[in-house]
Amino acid sequence: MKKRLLGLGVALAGTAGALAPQTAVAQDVKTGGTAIVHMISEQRTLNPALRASTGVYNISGKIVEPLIDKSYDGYEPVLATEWSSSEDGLAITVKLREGVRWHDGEDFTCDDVSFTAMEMWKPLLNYSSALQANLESVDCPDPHTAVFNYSKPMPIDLFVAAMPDLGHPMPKHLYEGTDILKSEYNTAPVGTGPFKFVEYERGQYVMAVKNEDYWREGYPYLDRIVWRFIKDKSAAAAALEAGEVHESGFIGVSMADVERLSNDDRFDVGTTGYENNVAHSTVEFNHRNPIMADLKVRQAMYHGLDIDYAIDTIMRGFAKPGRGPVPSAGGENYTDDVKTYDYDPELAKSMLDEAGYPVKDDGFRFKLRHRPAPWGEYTQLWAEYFAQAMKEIDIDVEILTNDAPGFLNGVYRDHDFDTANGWHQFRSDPAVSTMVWLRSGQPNGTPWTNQFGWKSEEMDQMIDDAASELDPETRAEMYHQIQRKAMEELPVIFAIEHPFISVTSKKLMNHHNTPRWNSSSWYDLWLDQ
Amino acid sequence: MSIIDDTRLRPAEPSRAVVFWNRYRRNRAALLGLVLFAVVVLMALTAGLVDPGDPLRRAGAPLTAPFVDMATPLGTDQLGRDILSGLFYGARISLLVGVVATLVAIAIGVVIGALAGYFGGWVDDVLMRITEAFQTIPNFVLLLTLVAILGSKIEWITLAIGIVSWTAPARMVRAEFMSLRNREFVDAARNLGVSNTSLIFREILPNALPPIIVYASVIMALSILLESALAFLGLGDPNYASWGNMIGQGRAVLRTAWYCAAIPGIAIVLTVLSFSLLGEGLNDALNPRQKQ
Amino acid sequence: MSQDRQDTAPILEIRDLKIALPEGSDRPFALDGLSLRVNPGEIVCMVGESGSGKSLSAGAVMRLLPEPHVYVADGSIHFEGDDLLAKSEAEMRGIRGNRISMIFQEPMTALNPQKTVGWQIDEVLKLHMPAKRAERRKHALDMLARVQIPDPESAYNAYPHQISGGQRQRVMIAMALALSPRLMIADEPTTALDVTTQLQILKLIRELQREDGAGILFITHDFGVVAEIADHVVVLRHGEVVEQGPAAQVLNDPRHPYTQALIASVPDLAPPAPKPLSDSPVVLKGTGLKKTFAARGGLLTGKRKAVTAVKDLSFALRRGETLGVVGESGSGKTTVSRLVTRLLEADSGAVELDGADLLACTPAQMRAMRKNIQMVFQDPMASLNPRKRVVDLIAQGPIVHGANPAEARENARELLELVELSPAAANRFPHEFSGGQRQRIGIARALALEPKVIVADEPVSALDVSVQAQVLKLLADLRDRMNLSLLFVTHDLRVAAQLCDSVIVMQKGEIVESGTAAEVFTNPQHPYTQTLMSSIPGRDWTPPVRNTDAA
Amino acid sequence: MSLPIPPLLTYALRRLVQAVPVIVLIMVGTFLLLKLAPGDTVDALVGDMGGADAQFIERLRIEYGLDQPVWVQLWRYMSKLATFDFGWSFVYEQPVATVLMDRLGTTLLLMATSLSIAFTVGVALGAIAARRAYSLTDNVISTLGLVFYATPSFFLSLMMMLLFSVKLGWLPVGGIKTIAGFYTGWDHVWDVALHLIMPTAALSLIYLSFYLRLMRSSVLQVADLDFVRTARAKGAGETRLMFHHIMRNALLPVVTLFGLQFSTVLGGSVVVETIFTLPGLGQLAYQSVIQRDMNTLMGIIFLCSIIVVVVNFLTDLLYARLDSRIELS
Repeated sequence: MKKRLLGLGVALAGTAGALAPQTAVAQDVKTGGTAIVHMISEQRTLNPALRASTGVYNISGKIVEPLIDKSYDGYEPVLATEWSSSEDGLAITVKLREGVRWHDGEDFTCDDVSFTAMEMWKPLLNYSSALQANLESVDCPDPHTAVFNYSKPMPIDLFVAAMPDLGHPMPKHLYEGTDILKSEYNTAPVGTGPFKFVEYERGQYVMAVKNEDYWREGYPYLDRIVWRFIKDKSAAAAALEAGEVHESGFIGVSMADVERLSNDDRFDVGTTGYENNVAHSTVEFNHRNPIMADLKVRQAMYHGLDIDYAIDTIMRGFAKPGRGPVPSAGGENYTDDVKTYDYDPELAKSMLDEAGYPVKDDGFRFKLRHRPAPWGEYTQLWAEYFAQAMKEIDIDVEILTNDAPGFLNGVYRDHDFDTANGWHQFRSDPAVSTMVWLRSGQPNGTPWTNQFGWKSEEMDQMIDDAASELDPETRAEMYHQIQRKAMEELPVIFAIEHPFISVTSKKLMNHHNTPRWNSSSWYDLWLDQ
Repeated sequence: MSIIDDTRLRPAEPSRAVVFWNRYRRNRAALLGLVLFAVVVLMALTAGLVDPGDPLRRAGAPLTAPFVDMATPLGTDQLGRDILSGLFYGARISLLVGVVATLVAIAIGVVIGALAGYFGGWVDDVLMRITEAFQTIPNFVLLLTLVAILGSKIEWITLAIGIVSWTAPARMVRAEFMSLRNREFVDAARNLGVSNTSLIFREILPNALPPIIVYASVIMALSILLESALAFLGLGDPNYASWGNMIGQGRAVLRTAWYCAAIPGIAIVLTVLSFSLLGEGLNDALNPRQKQ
Repeated sequence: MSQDRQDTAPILEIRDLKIALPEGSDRPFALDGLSLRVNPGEIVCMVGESGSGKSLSAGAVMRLLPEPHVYVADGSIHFEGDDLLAKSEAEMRGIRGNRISMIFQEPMTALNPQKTVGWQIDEVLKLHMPAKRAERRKHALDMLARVQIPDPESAYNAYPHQISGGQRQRVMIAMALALSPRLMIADEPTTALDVTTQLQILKLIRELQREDGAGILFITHDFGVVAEIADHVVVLRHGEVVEQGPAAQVLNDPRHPYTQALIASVPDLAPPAPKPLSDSPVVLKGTGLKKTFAARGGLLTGKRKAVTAVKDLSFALRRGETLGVVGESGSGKTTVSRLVTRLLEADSGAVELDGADLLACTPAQMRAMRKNIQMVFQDPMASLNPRKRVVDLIAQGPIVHGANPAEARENARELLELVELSPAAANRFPHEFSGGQRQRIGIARALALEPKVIVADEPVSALDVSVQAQVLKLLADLRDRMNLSLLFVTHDLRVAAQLCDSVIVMQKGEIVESGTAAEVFTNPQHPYTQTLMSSIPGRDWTPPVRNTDAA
Repeated sequence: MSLPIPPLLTYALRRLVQAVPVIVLIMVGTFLLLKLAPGDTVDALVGDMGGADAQFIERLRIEYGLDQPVWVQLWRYMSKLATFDFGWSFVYEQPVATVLMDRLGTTLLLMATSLSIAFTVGVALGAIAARRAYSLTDNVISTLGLVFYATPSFFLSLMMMLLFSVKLGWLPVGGIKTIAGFYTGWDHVWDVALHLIMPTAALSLIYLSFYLRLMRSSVLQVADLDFVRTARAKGAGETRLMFHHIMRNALLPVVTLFGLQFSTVLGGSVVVETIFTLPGLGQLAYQSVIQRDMNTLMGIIFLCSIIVVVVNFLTDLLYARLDSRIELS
């Protein structure tokens, strides 16, 4: 498929920046105007120091800035200006930008960083609480220097890689002495970003206006940003076409509409700007079931899946086959030198026969109870394709559909399933994301962790070692090993790797120019009208 | 005998079925409804014959338009499943959901309505409070809640639809019972020494049935609509080809492959229409108050 | 006299009127060749049993037939010389209510429940009288006064449900006469009323008509009413006129066998000679029966007011005796029939059947006792379960009480013969029978349990007079043959006089008079009984000696 | 007829007293029902967040009081509800009362407009169809009514959106107002009206047929009654018959349906609100179910019960106003 190659070429070849879709570089920048952005779901909180999710960043990233952001040229100083690690890796020193003021006029200082790190990042922020588990204190030798003290070595690469998502300081003077979880500022954030929060109309929109006092001189260009909540993907596509919305990210419209709008010259459609946000569509096994615990069966099932067909039909070509827990967007930590499983139903059948599961009188070898994650269109289709494909190799699949809490309970707490599927996001570094899939010993009931009853001490050791390795090259090699082992033993099938897709009106200029663009501050975004 | 003798019998009338049919067929729309209904039933019965095999299997290239490939005359959906086959098997599911949910709703409704209407007094008060409670909760919200609890298996969905649909028949049965329980034939039977249970189920219920049968067609239609709305929200049972599921998934490709949603959509419209027309025909035939 | 009739210019003249029925009806023409004339100041009574087509003739004159299914196929209708059938709908609207007006049978349903009496009278005036509002109001009030409504002002503002049945019919008459029409058609205007009210209304119609000199076409099934009011009588049967002539002649010297049979069916007011019953044992005895109903109150108050239906009623029924319970509507007579059969629970009192108190029985005991006391109901349509075959209806009782089903069905067929129905009826459903036949089935059902007492609640009041006579005769025969005791509830004094040995007269839940039928009918003591007796329509007319042809 | 105030008040009070057990029944029933559902709001929250660690999850459960036995939770909830405290929404991080009040206006507006349109148009068309029963007009009206009734609401909504928003560009795709339009005064009213056209049409077209069919049969039935014959015999024309004699009587069963239908329409608005992104109670209810936002869902159901009770009260009054046989004193 032509489009697929093109889209992926941009997204996955790693040569990002150069091919960024906007062509208006030569045009004169126009200031003013309102950009309207589609959000598929409502946000409970807008505080990025309490909730690490792209939905939160998509809005609050414009209002609250992180210490460090990521650009196609590497890491970009935002509220931090420089950073360094001690030799032993136990202390990380961050210089803070001077002359930055919160939206309410107070100065931004190290106190804010220290407060946020100790009161929010470490105890309250999902994913970060694991990352910062060894954080002892944050010292402030002067108002614009913060020293992070760890009890165990913290790789600076990991620290920096985590900061764009997990490093948003919040104003201490507004939170101190209050119940942080119930603070009114969680849904009306005060930050240092280019846009100031105005209002959050539940079920309708969030609005932010230009911060006249922004530290980047002459920015932002836009007067206003509005995030509109449209649950229904078809309605969102219609809104885009009607010009009521300028951008829809994170595959906010159906794949069919993505494909259709990519042929519409009013829109830029692509995966650029998501290099930091790639997801895997998976097949998960319950290894407590002796059939699923049989490696041969899992391998046979992998052979029974026509991944290319699924990519073409379900993902419309905007994806590529998965190669283990690290996606190709994972940079140096990624390798494609792993065992692969081609589509070969005959081979699959004979492997199943060998494994001791011949076809029985009812026409099937065995029956699987499959739980699909209710994350909408393509997880659903992927589940149905899985069932379809398994039937071709004589495995009966019963799909058990539940809503999100029902699904999470069924798989992650009650372990009441044989197979499951969903998609899972890779967050720039394997240590803070996909490793929880493989590491055993996660408490029962923790979603998106290894609740599959799969335990490999060897793997656990490899994961722990990689997490505290300070040398980038060694670390990368360790992750390649993990990847190879995961593809050998198939605790989970990382079947398809797909970046997110945005549909953007060509009226928006300077869009998708960073690898986590939808989460970034959009200070240079402008509207051509 | 005398010129005003009253004991001579009139000529025997044709059987009930014949009378019923004669009344029914006077309504041409109802006949159309019957034909449509027959087609749906036929589709459900012949699903396995016309297109053997699993309607969920891959039958051809994904998103083939109708009338292009004769192997899949009505085209295929995103996963290459045959729409024609889905339509036939879907008829089975829709009918099943419609009939079973209706039976559940009518069964609950008849028991509650009959007890309330027959006994009156505090029994009526208690049962009517419960009915009101069910009626007050928006039924679709209750349905969503039940499906959230029970999961999206077709059996549970059907049961849940039945559970949210019983209040109207209950009220109807109650009203019928309240008017029938004082009719003289009930008094006559009671006066013969017939027990309460027999009075309720043998004497009154058969006479209360015609409006219930008519209303059953309404519940049947509503059940199919409810199932499709659930499927539209992604809460259908994916293990079966149902029209609702087909629309729910087809709407993602509505703009490029309209037929994926439109064909099952039209099937639903026609089926629901057939139930409604059938209901009106039954109404005319069973309650011949409105003539012509 | 008939010579005179032909000389004056008639108000209404109908010639050879044929009204066609839709295809598939039991006969092609509802009316087949009706000819009649109504002269000024004359009351022409059209008499016939149900299905004779008498009401459709009124519809034809008003041009209010349910066309196109039922329509005038042939003939002519001239009103004051104008051909009504040639009038346009607009012209007819100008005539209706204005020059021809109409009164209907059911005063409750014939008035719009949502409009005040005044509004409804005013509507006629507004439609046909170019007058100011105040003027119309005055006229309406005058009319209400003319029909002798006690308080015209408050009646004017009342809704139909707030006034009594008799007053509603007066309102209808006020409405009909408001514009002094030349012709008034009265379709069974007193059938739904109690006898005392009926007589008042008949008198009123008579008086008002005398004053206005209008012609009246009066449709009725009741020869008593005919005797009361008619100048000229037309007898209809199955859409054909069998006989017409001056009232005196038709009533006292009917020529046509059908008329003769009909008139012979009218029970006369001479009660039978009292039977010697004092020796017979008492089979059914009621003492101190009391029943109060909680009537539903207003929407807003929700309070229920109590209505006493029966207070402190006692009676005794001896073996072989027929005890009549007579009274007007609301007298509590029907409640009595349901209290003694325990279809209604009495508030207090006792009903002893052969010495056992029914009211003290447990439900199970009561079910067993029921075979001793059976009931025949009023409404032949409603009292048979329409979903059951006749044989099952009759055999149901014995089967419930433990009889062998096959035998019970066999007996049922025999009972059918006993009530003079062909055994072929056994496998039919109730709707395939006429009203009288259904009542026979009801009697057979009651007899199937070989009861000691039969309670008959208005068993013939829904039947045509000829059928009524036959059913009464059957009942009397069976009673005499089987030595049954009969508690006979009726509003019809003529029926009571014909069948009962003793009579209880009830008013407002209380017995005002009781005694043998002969005593009560010939020499009523209580003023209410006297009023009742003097209100019987046609009480001064004694039907000519029964013809042999009458059943 | 004017309504004397004191009996009206006592009636209102009596209805209120009658409604209390029903509402308590509903609330307890719903609470226990929801507790049967697999997973709780913390699961949903963690799902939304894209995952969290175990201590974090445990902390949230304690925070939300979900570690207590069901009976304790129920007792706490009901005693708070008795003081009209709906609790805190953990999904919206706001008091439930605030969340509900934000949405109530939209839903009431949508309900009121669609039901009144469905009612008036349905009644008018039903009356017309009945007056010309079995004619071409009747057939066209009845068939169209049935077709709309048979069309799933989402199908109708999507088709309308496709036609009017995307193809023709006449109407906005969704939402309740033009965001960042900052309209005030009549411009705002016009803007909201434009946004409500399609959702209202979708809802009312579906429910219209109920009224249409009921009105049609009701008119046919009333037209056969004696008093209509009386009016005809008085010389009244067809129009007069319809307006003065048939309509008011024929409306009675339709008014009853109106009261009964309110909660159904509220349920039906879930789908329509979802498609048209209307911030109303229907959509909120759906979201609350799948997010296990107990307090919010309970609040919605409580609010619905109150609305239904009030609407039924009003329809009773309307009924009493229409039907002179019902005594008001």
